[in-house]
Amino acid sequence: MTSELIYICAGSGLVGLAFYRLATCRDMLLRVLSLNVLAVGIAILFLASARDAGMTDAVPQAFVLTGIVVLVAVTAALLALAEQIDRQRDE
Amino acid sequence: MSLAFDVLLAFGVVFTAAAALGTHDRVASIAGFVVTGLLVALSLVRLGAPDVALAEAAIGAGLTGALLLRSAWRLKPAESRVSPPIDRIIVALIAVCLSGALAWAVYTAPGAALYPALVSERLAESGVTNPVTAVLLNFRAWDTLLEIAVLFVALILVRIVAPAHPQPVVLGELMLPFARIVVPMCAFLAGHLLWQGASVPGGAFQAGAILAGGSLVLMLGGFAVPTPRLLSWGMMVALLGLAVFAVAALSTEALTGTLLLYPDGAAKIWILMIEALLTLSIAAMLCLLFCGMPRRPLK
Amino acid sequence: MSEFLPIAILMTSLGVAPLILMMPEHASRLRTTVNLAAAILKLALVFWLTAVVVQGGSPDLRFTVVPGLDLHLQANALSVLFLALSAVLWLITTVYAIGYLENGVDRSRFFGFFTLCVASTVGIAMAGNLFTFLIFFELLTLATWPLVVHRGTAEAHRAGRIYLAYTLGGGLALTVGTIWLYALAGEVTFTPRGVLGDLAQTDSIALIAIFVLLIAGVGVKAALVPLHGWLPLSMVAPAPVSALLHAVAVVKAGAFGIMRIVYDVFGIESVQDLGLATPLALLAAITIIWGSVCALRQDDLKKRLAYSTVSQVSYITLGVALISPLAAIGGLTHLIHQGIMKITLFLAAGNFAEGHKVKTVSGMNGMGRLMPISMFAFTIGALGMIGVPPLAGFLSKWYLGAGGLEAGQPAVIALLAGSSMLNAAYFLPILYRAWFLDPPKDAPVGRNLGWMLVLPPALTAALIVAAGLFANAPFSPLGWTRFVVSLEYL
Amino acid sequence: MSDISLLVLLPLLAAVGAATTPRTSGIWGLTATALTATLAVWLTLDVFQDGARYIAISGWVAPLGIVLVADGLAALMLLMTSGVGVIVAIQAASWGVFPSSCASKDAESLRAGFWPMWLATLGAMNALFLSGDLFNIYVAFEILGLTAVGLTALSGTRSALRAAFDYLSAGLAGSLLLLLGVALAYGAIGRVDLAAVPMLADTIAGRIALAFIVAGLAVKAALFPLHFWMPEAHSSATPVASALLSALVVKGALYVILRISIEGGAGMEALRFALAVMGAAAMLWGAWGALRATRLKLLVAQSTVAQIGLITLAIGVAGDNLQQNGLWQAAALLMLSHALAKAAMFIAVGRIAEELGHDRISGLNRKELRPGAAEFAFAIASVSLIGLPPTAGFIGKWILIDGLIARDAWIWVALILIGTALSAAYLSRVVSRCLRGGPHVAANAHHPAWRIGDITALGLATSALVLGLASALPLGLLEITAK
Repeated sequence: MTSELIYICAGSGLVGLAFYRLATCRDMLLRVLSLNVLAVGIAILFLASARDAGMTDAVPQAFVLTGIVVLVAVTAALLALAEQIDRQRDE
Repeated sequence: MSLAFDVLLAFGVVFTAAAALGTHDRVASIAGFVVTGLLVALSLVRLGAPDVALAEAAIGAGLTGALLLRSAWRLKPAESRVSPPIDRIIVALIAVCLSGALAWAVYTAPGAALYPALVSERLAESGVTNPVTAVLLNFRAWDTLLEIAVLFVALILVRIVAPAHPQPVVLGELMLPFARIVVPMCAFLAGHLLWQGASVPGGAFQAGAILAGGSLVLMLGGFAVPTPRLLSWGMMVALLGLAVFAVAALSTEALTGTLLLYPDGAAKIWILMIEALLTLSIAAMLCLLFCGMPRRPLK
Repeated sequence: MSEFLPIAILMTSLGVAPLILMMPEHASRLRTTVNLAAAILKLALVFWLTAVVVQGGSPDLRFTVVPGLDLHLQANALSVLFLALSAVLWLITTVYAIGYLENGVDRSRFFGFFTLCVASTVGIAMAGNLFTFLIFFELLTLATWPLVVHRGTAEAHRAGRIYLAYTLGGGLALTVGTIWLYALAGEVTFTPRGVLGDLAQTDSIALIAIFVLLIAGVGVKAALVPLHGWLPLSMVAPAPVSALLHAVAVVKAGAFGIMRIVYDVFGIESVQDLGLATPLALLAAITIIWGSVCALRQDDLKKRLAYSTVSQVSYITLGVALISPLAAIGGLTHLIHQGIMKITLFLAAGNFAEGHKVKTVSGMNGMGRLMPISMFAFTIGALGMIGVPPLAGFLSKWYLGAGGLEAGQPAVIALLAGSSMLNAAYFLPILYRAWFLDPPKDAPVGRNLGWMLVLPPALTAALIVAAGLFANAPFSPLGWTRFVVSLEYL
Repeated sequence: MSDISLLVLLPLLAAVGAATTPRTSGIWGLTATALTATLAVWLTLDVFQDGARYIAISGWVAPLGIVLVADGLAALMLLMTSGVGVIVAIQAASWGVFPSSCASKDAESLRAGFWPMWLATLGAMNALFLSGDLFNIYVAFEILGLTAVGLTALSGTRSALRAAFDYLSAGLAGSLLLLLGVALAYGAIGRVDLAAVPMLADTIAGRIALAFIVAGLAVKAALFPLHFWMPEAHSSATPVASALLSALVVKGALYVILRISIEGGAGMEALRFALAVMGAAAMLWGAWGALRATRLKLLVAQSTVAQIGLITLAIGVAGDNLQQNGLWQAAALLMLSHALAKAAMFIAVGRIAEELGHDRISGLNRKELRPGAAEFAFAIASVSLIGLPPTAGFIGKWILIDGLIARDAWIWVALILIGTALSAAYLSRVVSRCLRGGPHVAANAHHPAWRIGDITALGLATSALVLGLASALPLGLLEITAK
């Protein structure tokens, strides 16, 4: 259980960091980055709670995998929006 | 020993993430983020999730990092308004409380998972031996279908907001020698991951991501210029993924009477076919999400 | 066949209103035809329905909206009374309005909402339960608003806002009261002598609160003091609107609502047991006096009439609240009598404004010579209001007074006397100016009035005389009222 | 092929089709929407006759597999979505997604972006309504979040893009909260299907998980105080998109909140109370915003904040008992009525703005223009939103207040009444200007010509009005529950 606790701490630490950055920063790129950190933190938490007697449950693994793919899609969309906003500011 | 490693790794993860979020230099913070991603991938291996670790390294760290870098080049830095310190202290306090509460909640959760027993009981019927693949493409294939739809709509969204004529990012000659080694390796690795995903860690998403990475290296190196023609072919392949998966789902229903229930004994074939197609399609989608795509010409 | 009469009567206006609303502005002939045809058809249907009710029928239609909530249309003696009033006066006012707005703007909108108002009035008359009543009551609010702001001036919009605030506020109170009563007593079907049964003993406090909410809700439309503020302001509306809506439809819907709540929801016994009759009567008395006093101070003719309405409508409330058969007859009769008298006054006042641009009492000098027919009608109406025998108004007051004695409230006589004095005080100067003073030499001349403007007030004036003279005929308002009251006080 | 799977897959397939052949995307869009609506009607009839239906996808039952559940509530939501969807789609096809005032340079190609987005929205919402699994709901929300942002960004203006970015980042944060909740739920009871919600509500860890899930949903539903992204997004999108976003998309999150709340049992009481309080606050806050709004679209968007508050309040006070009191049915009815009325309102506003060339409330009076059918539609929709009889909003409020009075919960009754009065106040700001005339209109003023937009707006508004009288149908449908 100890090693899980370590990773749980790391995961919740990432969540806290990301929350802090999201609440205090307006820069679009950094916000996207924070959201990604948040997602990574949640992924660690999810998998850390999926450990049972040395085995890791396959279903949460699939969940997290799905989450990662979904996240990259949303990140790409967010960045495309940010770039377009920036481009329109130029014009 | 391994405990010390875990502690070090976890500390590294939090530290690099803090560094990534704390610095004002964008490239540095993206670099920090990528390193965090790789360390997280390592932690995931330690947590017994090598499939996820692969995906995190390829997609979470690699592709996301590349996307962020691309945007960092294009976006002008925003005027940074620093919130008043009192606000920051309050937010920091909340963040600490949140972290603590979360850690406590997760740690004390009873965690009587029902799934492992169910999965191992039914793995034999699923047609594959890797439990994660079984979950993704058999037990909960519906999630995966919708996930492909997420990629699809992200692609359309990028197409809507992207400028009419995207400018490819080309790093040029520098990349060429690198590309010559990386690309064939990527192709090989992708094929391998796809094939072995049925039994050991690996599968469509990781393979797709690796393939996408290879293609991106080609493009960044100017080796393959993303001509409109190439891009529209890519688009076709990308769109095909959702279409074929949905049609396959409907056909299974027509054949067996149940949505996504593969015909008896043919589960492995079905899953492999779908996975192969998804690999191509995911690769195409991820590539296009990175380099953008031209909108249709007006006429 | 006669079972569907209520819905047919409703549809002659509810179904026609959207058609009129959608008509192009310039299709005035089509609009006139549809309007008049619908009004005449409705009148015919109401006559038919009256015949059915006289023979003991009571057509009854139900449509379940939600289990426990029915749309319920029912035609009985009381509803026929109100129906006949609105059908007759609708026809007359439609003729008047067509003439009045001959060259106006937005006529499709005007007549569309006008028709919708009548639809709501008809619905209120035939509502078989409180839920249905509430629906048409709110519809009336919405349908009148566009008419109040019809002129589109800033003043009209201000009046419209205030009207809406008052009536929607009242509507909220009525809604809460209704829901509360449904929660307490289940479906509240209007039944002579009330539906409460034993609840009056067990839940008296809740019932008192409900009564207050319901009366406050309908009291806004009945212009009970202190909820009357919207009525004088709404006089910015065109004359036909003031006439039909603020003399008949809206305020009468309120008064009719009070009647329904006291008679058919609570029942007079419960109202007495709960100790609610006397406060209501007091409120009515205060309104009667206060309205008259305010009327005295108005120089604007329509505002004076409006305050007179405030005062006169409360006669009905008083008749209901006195808990005596004779007073009830007086109140109910006044529902009809006040309607035809007040509409006469408003139509005539509209004619003064159109014909000679006279809008104030002080400008009435010599009006009898300038516009004899309209002024004659106005005089009949005014005298009726004061209660000069043998005109209609006298009968109502007579019965109210007798009812007051019957209920052991001789103060009512004093109230009526005082009120009549006040009525005289604010009407007689107008008559004096109009008949006995010379018109100013430079009297402004407005447009030429056609028969469509002159005939309607003359017709209603004739009705006032007839209702008084032939009061003992079986189908006079008085005769019918006796019949209705006999059902409530067995 | 069953109707249930087609309800999700058909729109998704059509979305691919529309994306592949932009020139015929309108045909794809209309056909698929109409077919989906037909399927929804079909399914509803089926549910009416034979009760709730289940599909165990891949033949695996919950908790391992995903079960699709079509009960009365789900059927009603499906019907609402495709019904409103069909009318808005007709509007989109005829009018074009872009009014002439839109500044976008290449509207033609952007228009092709609308149909895939809308079809994917439809598919995602249907998947959401049918889903019986929390993680599956999360994935469906990701589709919905992206398509909603796509619809917002379609107009291509800078403010729209800015709003789209805020919308997507808020939506992503909401999704991640939801995912965190799912993770915690997994930690607490080891499964994440919806049927396990009662178990979650019984344990402390499970309640924390539910709180995260509801918080994530609250972001997506734009529930005060997490609505900050919404007014700007809904008011800067094109009218058709706004109609879809405001009328339908937020309902997805509200639906899941309602589902969780009625499944959750007594353990949810604290969370429900929080929802009710937030709902009441939203009602007041949104009304305040609407009273102060200077632009018509912003007023309508703020009124959505308030209406979401009302619905959430209804969900919050509804209590847990699925059968004994019907208060949660009021919430469903209010959702339905709001969907129709708000869609009508946004389309009407689009038409008004198209005629005027702007949407400032103070500038609604134009001398040479008489009020048109769109303004009339706006007025009717207002009646529905205020909740005056005989609209479905009225019946919904009736049921709600009836239940609250029976429980002596007078504070909530008072709050609902205040909200109602405020909504009348801010909507009459607009409606009174729709009733202009007299000196504000020139003698030679003309009525705006009839467009499809007038007809669709009127149709939606009238159906919201008449729906009240037919409330027995939706309420009867809602009686059909899964157990």
